[in-house]
Amino acid sequence: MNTWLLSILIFSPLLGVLVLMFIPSHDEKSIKWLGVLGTLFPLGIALVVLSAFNIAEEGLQLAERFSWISYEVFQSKGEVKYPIFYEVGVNGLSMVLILLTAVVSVLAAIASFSIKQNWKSYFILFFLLEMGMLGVFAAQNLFLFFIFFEITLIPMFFLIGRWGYLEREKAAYSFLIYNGVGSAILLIVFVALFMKTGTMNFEQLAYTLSLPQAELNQLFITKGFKMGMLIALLIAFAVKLPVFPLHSWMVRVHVQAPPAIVMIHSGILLKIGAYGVIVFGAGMFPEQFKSLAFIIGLFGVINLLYGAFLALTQTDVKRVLAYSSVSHMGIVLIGLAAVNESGMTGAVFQVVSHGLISALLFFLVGALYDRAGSSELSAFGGVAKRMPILAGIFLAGGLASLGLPGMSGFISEFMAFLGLFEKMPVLAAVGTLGLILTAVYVLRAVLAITFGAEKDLHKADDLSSSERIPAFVLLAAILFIGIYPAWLSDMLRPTLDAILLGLGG
Amino acid sequence: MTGEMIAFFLLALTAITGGVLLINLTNVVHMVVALIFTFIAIAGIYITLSAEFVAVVQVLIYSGAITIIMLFGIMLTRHQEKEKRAPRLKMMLTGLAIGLFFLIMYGKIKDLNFGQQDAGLHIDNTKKIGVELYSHYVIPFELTSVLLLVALIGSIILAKREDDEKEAKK
Amino acid sequence: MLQMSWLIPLFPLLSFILLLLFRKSKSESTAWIGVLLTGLSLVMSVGVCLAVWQGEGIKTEGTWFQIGERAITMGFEVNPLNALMLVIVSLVSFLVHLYSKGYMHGDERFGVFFAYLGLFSFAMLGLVLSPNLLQLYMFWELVGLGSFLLIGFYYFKPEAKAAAKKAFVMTRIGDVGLFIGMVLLFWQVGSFEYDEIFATVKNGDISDGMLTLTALCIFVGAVGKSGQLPLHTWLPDAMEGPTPVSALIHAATMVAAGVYLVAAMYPLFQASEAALTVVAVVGGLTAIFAASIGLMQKDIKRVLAYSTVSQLGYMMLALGASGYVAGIFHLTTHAFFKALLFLAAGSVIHAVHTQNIEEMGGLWKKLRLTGPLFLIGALAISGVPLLSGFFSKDEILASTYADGKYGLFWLAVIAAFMTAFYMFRLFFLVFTGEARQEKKDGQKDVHESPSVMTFPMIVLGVLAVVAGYLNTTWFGTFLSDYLARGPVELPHGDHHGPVWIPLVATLASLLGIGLAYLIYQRGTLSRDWITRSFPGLSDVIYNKWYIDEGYDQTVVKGTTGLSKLGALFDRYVVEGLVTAVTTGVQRLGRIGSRLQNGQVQSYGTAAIFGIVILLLIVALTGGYFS
Amino acid sequence: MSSVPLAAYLMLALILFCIGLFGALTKRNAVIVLISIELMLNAVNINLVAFAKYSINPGMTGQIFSLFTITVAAAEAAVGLAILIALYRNRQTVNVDEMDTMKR
Repeated sequence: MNTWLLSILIFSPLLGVLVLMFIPSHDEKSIKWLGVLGTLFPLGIALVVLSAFNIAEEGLQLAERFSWISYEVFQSKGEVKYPIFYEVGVNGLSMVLILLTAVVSVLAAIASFSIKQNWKSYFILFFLLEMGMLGVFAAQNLFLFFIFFEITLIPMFFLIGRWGYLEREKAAYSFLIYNGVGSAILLIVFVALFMKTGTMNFEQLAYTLSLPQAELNQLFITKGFKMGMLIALLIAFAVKLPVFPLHSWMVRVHVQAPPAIVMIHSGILLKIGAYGVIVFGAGMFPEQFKSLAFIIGLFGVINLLYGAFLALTQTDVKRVLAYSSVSHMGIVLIGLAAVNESGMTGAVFQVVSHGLISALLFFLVGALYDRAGSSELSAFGGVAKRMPILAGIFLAGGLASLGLPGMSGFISEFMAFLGLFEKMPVLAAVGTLGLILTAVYVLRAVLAITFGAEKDLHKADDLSSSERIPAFVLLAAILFIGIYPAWLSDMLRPTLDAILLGLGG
Repeated sequence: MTGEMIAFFLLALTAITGGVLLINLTNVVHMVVALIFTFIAIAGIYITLSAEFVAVVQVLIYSGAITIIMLFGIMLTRHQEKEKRAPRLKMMLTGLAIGLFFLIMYGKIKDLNFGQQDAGLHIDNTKKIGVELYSHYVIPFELTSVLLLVALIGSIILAKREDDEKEAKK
Repeated sequence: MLQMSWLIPLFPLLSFILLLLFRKSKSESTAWIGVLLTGLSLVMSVGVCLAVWQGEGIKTEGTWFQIGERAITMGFEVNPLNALMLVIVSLVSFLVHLYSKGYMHGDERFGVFFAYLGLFSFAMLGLVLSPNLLQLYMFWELVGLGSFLLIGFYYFKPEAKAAAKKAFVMTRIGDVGLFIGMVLLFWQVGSFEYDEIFATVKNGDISDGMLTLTALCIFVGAVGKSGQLPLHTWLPDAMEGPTPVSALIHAATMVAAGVYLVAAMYPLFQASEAALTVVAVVGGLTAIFAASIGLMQKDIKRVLAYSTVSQLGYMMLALGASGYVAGIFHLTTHAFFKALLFLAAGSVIHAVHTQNIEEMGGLWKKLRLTGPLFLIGALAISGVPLLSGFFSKDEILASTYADGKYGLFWLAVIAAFMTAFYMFRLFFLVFTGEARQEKKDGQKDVHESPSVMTFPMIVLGVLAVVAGYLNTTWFGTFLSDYLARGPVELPHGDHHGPVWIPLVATLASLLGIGLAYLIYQRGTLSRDWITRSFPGLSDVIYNKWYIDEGYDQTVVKGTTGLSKLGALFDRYVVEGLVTAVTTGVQRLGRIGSRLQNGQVQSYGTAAIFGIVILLLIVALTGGYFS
Repeated sequence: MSSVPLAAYLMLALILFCIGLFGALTKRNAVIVLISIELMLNAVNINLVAFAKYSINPGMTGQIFSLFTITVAAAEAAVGLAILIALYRNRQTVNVDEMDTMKR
């Protein structure tokens, strides 16, 4: 059973697709419930995987490896075989992200109850998206990674373009174009690495690239080549993350896509960027990564401050949250730039924590939009009076976002900054300005909605029970990580230690 | 200068002359006729290459069938007998490209020699081809028949008068 | 007892959770949950404090999580200083819970209020018990959250919303300072533990510059929390919250957390002369500055708020002038009399439904209990002999003098004079003279508050009188002896300077009271005497030195301006670049499409050209594979 | 042993190919274009047959392949002409430069 577990997990969303095929497309209720059930199934398997996962063990677990494609090329140095395997496996880092994916998907499926039309195709695309995301985190070679990476793009494009708000098509296109460029760069890098090293497996690749320079010269891998590969990788993932100045697509998507999709997008898809930087950037080009650390840190601080500054004066709560995502992704970069344990751990914590927090906030914004028909800050006021639970959770989410201790946001910010202060104290000190700004814009948005004089909304019911489930689950998860971070950090430690060993610090 | 050499030169000259005439003549029918010479000369070349069967097929198919088809084509579509020349610029550009192509290829092939040749190809040539076709190449051979059938049906449907359809609609 | 002291903060937390669950209950008896649980905390705190008085403290820690090899720990520590704080916090919290039972009667979010009070008490007690900086920081922020929630309790009022936001943001600025200091210290020491930090500081392993820098960063945190100059503006605005909250958070406990922080980190500050001087100067300036603003305010709670700021300045001054015991001593006495004053003010507001002192008057006869209790508080804060404030203030002055900071000493004396003046201005305007409030229709007569409100005031009144005898030269220096057992090495030397200092202090306060009496009671001096004499100055003071306006004009406008600029930048430059690229590609496509004449032969020619070029490359380079 | 070198045959094929290409790209009459394409195919056939005789592994393969090519060429000619006639019926022309529907 265990040998197939991961593959079952990755392709488990397809079961939902299969079942949905046989449901008439007008049967709204059963489609929606099947949508939720279809995401619960992968979650169940993910939990089984978690139970089979040994936290203390280092390296890859539950690995599967099958020969898939193979071809030979005649070269002057003789016949060279280029095998491509189907390889999946999990380590601490990907386990965490897979779990996050499964959880957020379930909640997003529940949040999808507010979708108004074409439920069937919506959920089919939704499942494909989930499959892509699970695959990205479980893939253990470049080829598979790239395929799953692309699989996430296409359903996402349609999900934004068909079910979004007014300017959905423009948003979908800018999503596709930016990410298309990103994955084109990625493809070039992957092919170049494959050509030079003859392997696509992450571990083998990392091993090959860590050989002494004399041996690398035989493979025609120079230092310049490595640096070029790293920079290209960073740019490709910077689009995904997104890093200033490549962020404008993300803001547009966050404003235009339906809330459930933004939960997925902001919660997980952005994290692929961070995951990529950690696994490919820091994992495969440690020396070069270290030499670029300052620039990464600088971009991190720029992201943090730029996002925060722009979030200050936005009038649409979705835009505030979108820029806050830009800002929070800066913290990921800051943590990575620190190139030490606490920084790396902080970056991954931020990945998880922002995944949960932004999922929560966008979910609530979706709920608010349902009630007001608008997401302009000026349309709201005094929500706390009629909808105390919604307002309370919104406030809690906001506080988590600004890094209140006891919630997950604090741990990640703390660790990321702790890391950076060791290496670049001045830059870090500038970055802390972002913590103040975050407080200002979060409170501005949250208070504008929940506090103040009450304004009329066309529907002023508090969260319904089906809306409470995602909200409470997410809040509980945020609090859990905030209060008991050891659970997560223990899971991550072996993986991050291995990466840090490569980084030599 | 062996006889083979002389034969080759004569045949080659005929073929090229036919080609040049194809380019330079203005009457469409003349062009096709010029090309018949080329085709027959190529058949001769095949014989010097000890490929008698291919030579015969060449005469049958090209010099016979295809040329006739083309002539029919010209007659059925007779529009203007005289062929107008293409614009000079286009001619020059195309000529330049093809000239370059020629030069490059010439540079590559002028000294090509594998030093080996099969002297026994002409012995039982047809029989050998038959054996090969029905053993090693049987699947492509059968596929060819399918292709021809498709081509046959396709041409009939394409060339069928559309008025039939119109009438059918009425 | 000591082993169980970690339970102390958990009782209020339990109260918070229970009350949130019973939020919808209409019955106001839910308040007893809060009262009872904080009462338990109080009992335990007193027990813990007595245990520490007799013996040693305790420190227990466990690993919270690990970063690489380094373990980040959580736990609790009891030492003389924080045992004392525990008692103060839980006592005031308990009394305020009780008082709120009456004060908040009839509020529709009655239960929520008590829940928030529980949350705050939890955070404050947790802060005090923290054995390391990180844990302190976490509770430090949670305390801020509690304060934020309670200031914004009347969420529908725009002023409350603004005040809550301001309080959170202003304190956050300080918190970031604390954060930086904490993290910098971590990389110097390798730990957040107080013990290890102090040990490293003692060994001289940290360079002088770094010491001063970290100490100052931590002090910035204290400045933010304790409303010191220049981050004080949130504290007066925080008076938008319900009055019991002002008493608990913005007078007795949370704002004292800054002072507590400096005291807890005192060995660090002691190691840096420069840091101590900064602390003293900031404290001294704040003391006189806030006192000057207090002279002119018309809102009863704001006067008290500025007085709080001023008194906190006193405490900082004491700490900065090596008067460790004096600072803590004043913290203790101040907690009692200022809580008393706020509760009394709450009682007054409860009775007359206004906060403007010009609309009050003649309440002495109507509020038979509140009046005298307020008087006790006013006398105590003014430093009238034999009351608690006298002793603690005297000690501050003495230590300032002994430390050689004469300028600050005289500033403090003037501040004492001002304190006495504005407190009695308040007292006379509110309690004596004619009743000035207009009676609105249907409004009930002014009446004394219920006993559930007066009882806490009486307790505090008694404490405000007797707390001073904790540490006197006459009866014994219990407090110094007690604190000397803590981790802080008390500065040696006699702090009880010349005998004339108590005299000067007494004189200053009596002068203040006398002047207030002359102006506001007897009317001997006209009220706008000063206003007329120095119109410019009084205007500036009345408008709080225009600090808020100054911040609005510079920081706030600057930030929003920058943000708007950023938005423009984002739209026109970042987006513009992208648009430029896309339009560029489109243009190129359009040019390219003109090449398309639809003729196969042209395409063929182009294709041939392409092939030729490729072939050329292959021919010239000799081919890729050869 | 044949005395004509391989290069001679290849050269002949190249010349014919170039002529065919030129014709296909410049002639305006569609029939001639088709015929030029046939010429190009023929040139290729010459190469195939020549390589059947002169190469590293000489054998029948080249000749058989040329037979296939001829078959395909025949089919192509038939279909091409059919298309031409259909087109002529619609547009009354066989001029290649008037066939620019792709542009629209």
